[in-house]
Amino acid sequence: MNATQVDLSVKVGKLELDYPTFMGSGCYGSGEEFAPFVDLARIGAVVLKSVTRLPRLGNPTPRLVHTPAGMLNAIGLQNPGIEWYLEHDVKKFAERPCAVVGSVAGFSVDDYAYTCERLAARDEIAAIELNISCPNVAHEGETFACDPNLTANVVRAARATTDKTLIVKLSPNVTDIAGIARVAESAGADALAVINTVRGMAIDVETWKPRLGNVTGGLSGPAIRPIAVLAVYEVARAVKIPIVGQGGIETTSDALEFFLAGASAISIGTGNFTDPRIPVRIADELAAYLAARNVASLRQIIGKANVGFANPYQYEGDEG
Amino acid sequence: MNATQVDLSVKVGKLELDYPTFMGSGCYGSGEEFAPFVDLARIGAVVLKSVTRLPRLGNPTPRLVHTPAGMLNAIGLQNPGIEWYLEHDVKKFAERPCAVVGSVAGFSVDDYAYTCERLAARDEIAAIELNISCPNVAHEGETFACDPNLTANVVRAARATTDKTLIVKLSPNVTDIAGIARVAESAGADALAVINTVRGMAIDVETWKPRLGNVTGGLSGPAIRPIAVLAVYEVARAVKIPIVGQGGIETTSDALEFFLAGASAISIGTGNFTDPRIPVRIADELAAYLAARNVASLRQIIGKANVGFANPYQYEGDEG
Amino acid sequence: MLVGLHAPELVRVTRPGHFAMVIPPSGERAATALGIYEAHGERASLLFFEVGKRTRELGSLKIGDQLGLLGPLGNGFTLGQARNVAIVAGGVGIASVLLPAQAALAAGARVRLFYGARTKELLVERERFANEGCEVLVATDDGSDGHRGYVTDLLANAHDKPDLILACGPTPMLRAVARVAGEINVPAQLSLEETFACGVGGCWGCVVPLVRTSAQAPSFPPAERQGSDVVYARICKEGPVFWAHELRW
Amino acid sequence: MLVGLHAPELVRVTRPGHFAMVIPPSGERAATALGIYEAHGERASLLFFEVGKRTRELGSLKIGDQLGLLGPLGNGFTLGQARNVAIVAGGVGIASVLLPAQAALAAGARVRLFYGARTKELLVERERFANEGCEVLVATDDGSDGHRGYVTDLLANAHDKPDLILACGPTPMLRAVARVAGEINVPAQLSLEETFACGVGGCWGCVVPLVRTSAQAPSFPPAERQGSDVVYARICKEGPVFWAHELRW
Ligand SMILES: Cc1cc2nc3c(=O)[nH]c(=O)nc-3n(C[C@H](O)[C@H](O)[C@H](O)COP(=O)(O)OP(=O)(O)OC[C@H]3O[C@@H](n4cnc5c(N)ncnc54)[C@H](O)[C@@H]3O)c2cc1C
Ligand SMILES: Cc1cc2nc3c(=O)[nH]c(=O)nc-3n(C[C@H](O)[C@H](O)[C@H](O)COP(=O)(O)OP(=O)(O)OC[C@H]3O[C@@H](n4cnc5c(N)ncnc54)[C@H](O)[C@@H]3O)c2cc1C
Ligand SMILES: Cc1cc2nc3c(=O)[nH]c(=O)nc-3n(C[C@H](O)[C@H](O)[C@H](O)COP(=O)(O)O)c2cc1C
Ligand SMILES: Cc1cc2nc3c(=O)[nH]c(=O)nc-3n(C[C@H](O)[C@H](O)[C@H](O)COP(=O)(O)O)c2cc1C
Ligand code: FES
Ligand code: FES
Repeated sequence: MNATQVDLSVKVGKLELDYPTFMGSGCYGSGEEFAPFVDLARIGAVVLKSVTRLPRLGNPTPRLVHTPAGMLNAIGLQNPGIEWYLEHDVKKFAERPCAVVGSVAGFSVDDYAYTCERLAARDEIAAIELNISCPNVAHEGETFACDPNLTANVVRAARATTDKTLIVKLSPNVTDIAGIARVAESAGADALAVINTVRGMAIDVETWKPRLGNVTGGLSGPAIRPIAVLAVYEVARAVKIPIVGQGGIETTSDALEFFLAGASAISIGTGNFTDPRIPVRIADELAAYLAARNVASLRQIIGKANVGFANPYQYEGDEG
Repeated sequence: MNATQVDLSVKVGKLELDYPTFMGSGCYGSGEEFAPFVDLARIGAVVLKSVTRLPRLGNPTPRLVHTPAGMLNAIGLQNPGIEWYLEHDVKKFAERPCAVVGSVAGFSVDDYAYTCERLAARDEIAAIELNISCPNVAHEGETFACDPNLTANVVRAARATTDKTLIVKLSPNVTDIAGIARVAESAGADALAVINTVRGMAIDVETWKPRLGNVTGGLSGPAIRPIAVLAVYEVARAVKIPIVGQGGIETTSDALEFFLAGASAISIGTGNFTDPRIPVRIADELAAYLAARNVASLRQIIGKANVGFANPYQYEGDEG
Repeated sequence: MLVGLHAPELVRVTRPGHFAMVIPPSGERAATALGIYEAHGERASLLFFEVGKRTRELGSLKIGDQLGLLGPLGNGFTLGQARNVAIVAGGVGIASVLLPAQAALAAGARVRLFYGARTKELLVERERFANEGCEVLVATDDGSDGHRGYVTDLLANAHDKPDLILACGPTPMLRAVARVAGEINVPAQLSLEETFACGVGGCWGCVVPLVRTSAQAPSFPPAERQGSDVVYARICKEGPVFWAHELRW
Repeated sequence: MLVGLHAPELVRVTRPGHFAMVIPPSGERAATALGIYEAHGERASLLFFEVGKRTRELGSLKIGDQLGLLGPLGNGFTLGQARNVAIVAGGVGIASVLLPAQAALAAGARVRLFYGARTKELLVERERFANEGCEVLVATDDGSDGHRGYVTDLLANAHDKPDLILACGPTPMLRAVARVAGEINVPAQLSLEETFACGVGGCWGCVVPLVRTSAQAPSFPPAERQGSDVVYARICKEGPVFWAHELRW
């Protein structure tokens, strides 16, 4: 088989994409910023920076720190608020040669529903991602995605406002992500984004101050990839809706781990800061990988990680 | 001040150590394995590989995989069981020129109590670490450290068996580690080890099989350091007992982050696989660091991270 | 370390004060922001100290290696009609000020370089600036060369008042330049440094507070809608060069 | 890549089949297990392909750089009274078999090297073995040199039966060697490869199942207490060399 014959298209809710690549919210501006370096027609979708009901200045600086094979960020959802956004920004998104997914954040169920409804009503927006898992704004780590009841309420409320594809973004900072995933599915999510950043902190040992103005931040990049692959694997076994896998994807091999674990699409965030050509390279190499194995469509390998290990030997204590 | 005048000694429960460095359970054998390369008299304590009531063959292979700035392991508590261990292994520990801390794992409250009592009774063992957070043996990620009630029961039972220092090792794979820490403190823990490994997974994209025989494993190394620093920081604000901070420590600067976040001692696991000289280098450099700042004792900097940030500017939405 | 690049396309569009995001040869680390030091004909160059993982990796490049970079990026220095330009560089800040020095000299202006570093050995490339036609005044923290103390002392005490100050260096130095510029009442442009992630305006990680009246951050709601006259502008996109008086440090 | 080391102390205690844990120059990665290729006088050497992050980093070392390593480690090959030794090497496994070849030759044995690789270019150092006095037979997967196919085909079809087989290479090759050795009834020692963490027996990450009767894992409870006659032995400590018939693959 020839790589050009391979079908990389995926379906995420009602969203039909030629390429299985999302660009992670908050990492890719509105796509325009990266357009000089990447052909946006060769990516699946840009997920916009999360927007809130009211304008937010965001967190004090510094907002970024590099860590081993990753980074911490604490942007704090800087954004102009939904009104200004609808008036000034959204119309430009129609120019993008890829799908544009709006991202909505908030601080109450009402906030989410309001912002979601206003944004989803716009033609320029193909789908909505509900960011209920931003680790940089909530108090004491209590985000919506850390509590099953809050998750159910906020997803149900957002669901009621639109028929467009609703992707709910989950947090890894929980004891049981599969349980939260089930709740989000029952409450009406069309798809799940797995995972948002992992909570972390770094301290400057010269000044004794936290390296982030917000004290704590969200860890992303290759460092968290094993955590994300497992989260996708567990969530895929718990729900029937598609998953947009993310966390540290930089190479085709990384992307394949997520597909095999059960993701229907992948998202690249921090990887774009290493090299903006990554999404296009992954699309090309995925096609070659599948062609070399005579697999006609990417969809055929989703969730196909083979865990049929036998454990041939055991002692009494191993049953423990 | 001269580096030789700096006091690096720490107290963890009743354990008084000249150096604030523990060698992480499961990473350092019984110390003997590293003795050809490191002067064990220059470290604080070796935490032994966890032992269980019955012998365990452990997990099928492969058990290790390298990941960006870290590694996944799934050893599965291979050990000869407490009877054999007491009979054949423990007496050799008396030769070590550093403190030897026993580590106890189990599958029921009774297991823990039994093994803890037997081990703690031995003079060669200076203290007990209760490993209630091994991610590689429990079903569906349900380890004792993921549930406040189980934590309370197992710590209380172990506490009743010994007066020796009892260190309880916590899992980062929870929504609220500070809450679990409070429970462990109330149940009688003398100290807390923060953190055990983070659950993760890697998939071989050639064979489509998980890279670990156990499918999932525990992530350690520099990749998880920001997660561990935050965990220590949050736990230190929740409890009064000392914390043994761990997760990705390789350098003196890494160690200092943990002390400033609130750890009374640090533990080095995966770092020993990068370079076994790390613990001794850290002791030397800690002394120099403190001397250069005219700090007479390491204890003076514990928990001194300065989080007095002002947030000078705000918009309406920032209060959200 | 000075890395020369065969990059005619880059040279063609580079203006003084521009920077580039240099793609790490081996992944797992964010790209590195580096000022464009030289840009002439087919050759551009990058100047950096090997201080951390990424710059050390760049330092191990061999002649003939390919290097990916995004650039030129950002808004650079504007010389306007300046006739007497003072350039203040601290440490590796020197990497961003050769191009503006050359441009000012080419326009016939007098150019003084006030150049500070911790110690003599770190005063790299000073002959280069002298050869280009700059007057070079140096300061070192340890007094191993030139004035012992801050480079801003030299600026504050300079007899002949410049009509424009351009500066690049560590933030404490830039704050001092801003203060001195205010005292002697000379407009100053500062090239700021901050940890970058994307470098192209996509992540809002590299911001600095500006007075909102600035035309440099137009795509944000006006002050009266915010309850604050401050806006966080992106150093990589709206900067890295800002007028000192617009900063709300 | 062949890295020569000035390491007289290491040479003194190195025996055939020993390996070393090489400390990464820049942290953040586990040490790398590498066989000790040469050990003579004051000079030892390491032979490796630059396949991943750590070996690439080692490959960028310059002459004069210092390199930390732990070693020699493990239990190596034992030649006993063997007069006719067949050494089977696959790919970079060649790095662990020069010392046993030299030892066997020095003891007056006949030594044949059965050397396989994917393709001709990967058959490194074959002249070296010939110069030492080995008969060299090669196989490549693509037939670009010698037999087209597996190196174990050559071993199975060899006319003159060896009295000892030593092998190092990828696990599938070692399994084939074990099978052939069983068929032709010749004892075989295999040097196993597995991902290592500590390399010194401290983490139990690198295990392989052995029949429990083995004297190689003495510090473990006897079979009757386990309900299993298998024990997981550490490749880094009880190995890396094991008798083929003791393995429970
Ligand atoms: C717009 C812009 C332009 C820049 N231009 C240049 C340039 O032309 N040349 C250049 O060298 N750098 C320049 N920098 C800074 C450069 O991006 C950082 O120094 C670089 O990120 C270091 O990366 P690293 O991974 O090697 O070090 P990191 O691992 O990120 O840092 C290593 C350690 O070095 C310290 N450190 C960082 N910089 C210095 C320094 N200058 N001196 C001493 N210690 C330091 C850090 O605090 C840290 O502890 C620029 C930055 C910006 C934002
Ligand atoms: C006892 C022992 C002795 C060893 N002796 C040697 C030796 O003398 N020389 C030597 O080169 N290696 C030797 N190895 C193997 C060596 O330790 C690994 O190849 C090394 O860990 C690679 O590290 P890395 O970080 O560069 O690659 P990694 O990042 O760990 O791996 C990179 C990629 O390369 C693949 N890969 C690994 N090895 C090979 C290979 N040989 N060919 C093609 N692809 C490969 C991996 O599957 C992975 O996808 C030995 C291993 C053991 C256990
Ligand atoms: C600088 C930065 C800003 C981010 N902002 C947002 C955001 O506004 N909304 C959101 O849902 N996720 C946000 N994220 C999370 C990413 O979209 C992504 O889920 C996460 O970083 C993991 O993927 P990665 O490792 O590929 O970056 C942000 C991540 C980074 C690094
Ligand atoms: C190979 C390996 C084996 C481990 N085995 C144990 C164990 O038996 N008991 C335990 O409490 N922790 C065990 N751990 C966890 C470490 O003790 C340590 O808490 C963790 O790895 C984080 O620290 P680090 O990043 O410095 O390794 C193990 C870790 C590794 C890498
Ligand atoms: S670094 Fe991303 S916006 Fe500036
Ligand atoms: S690698 Fe640790 S026991 Fe072998």
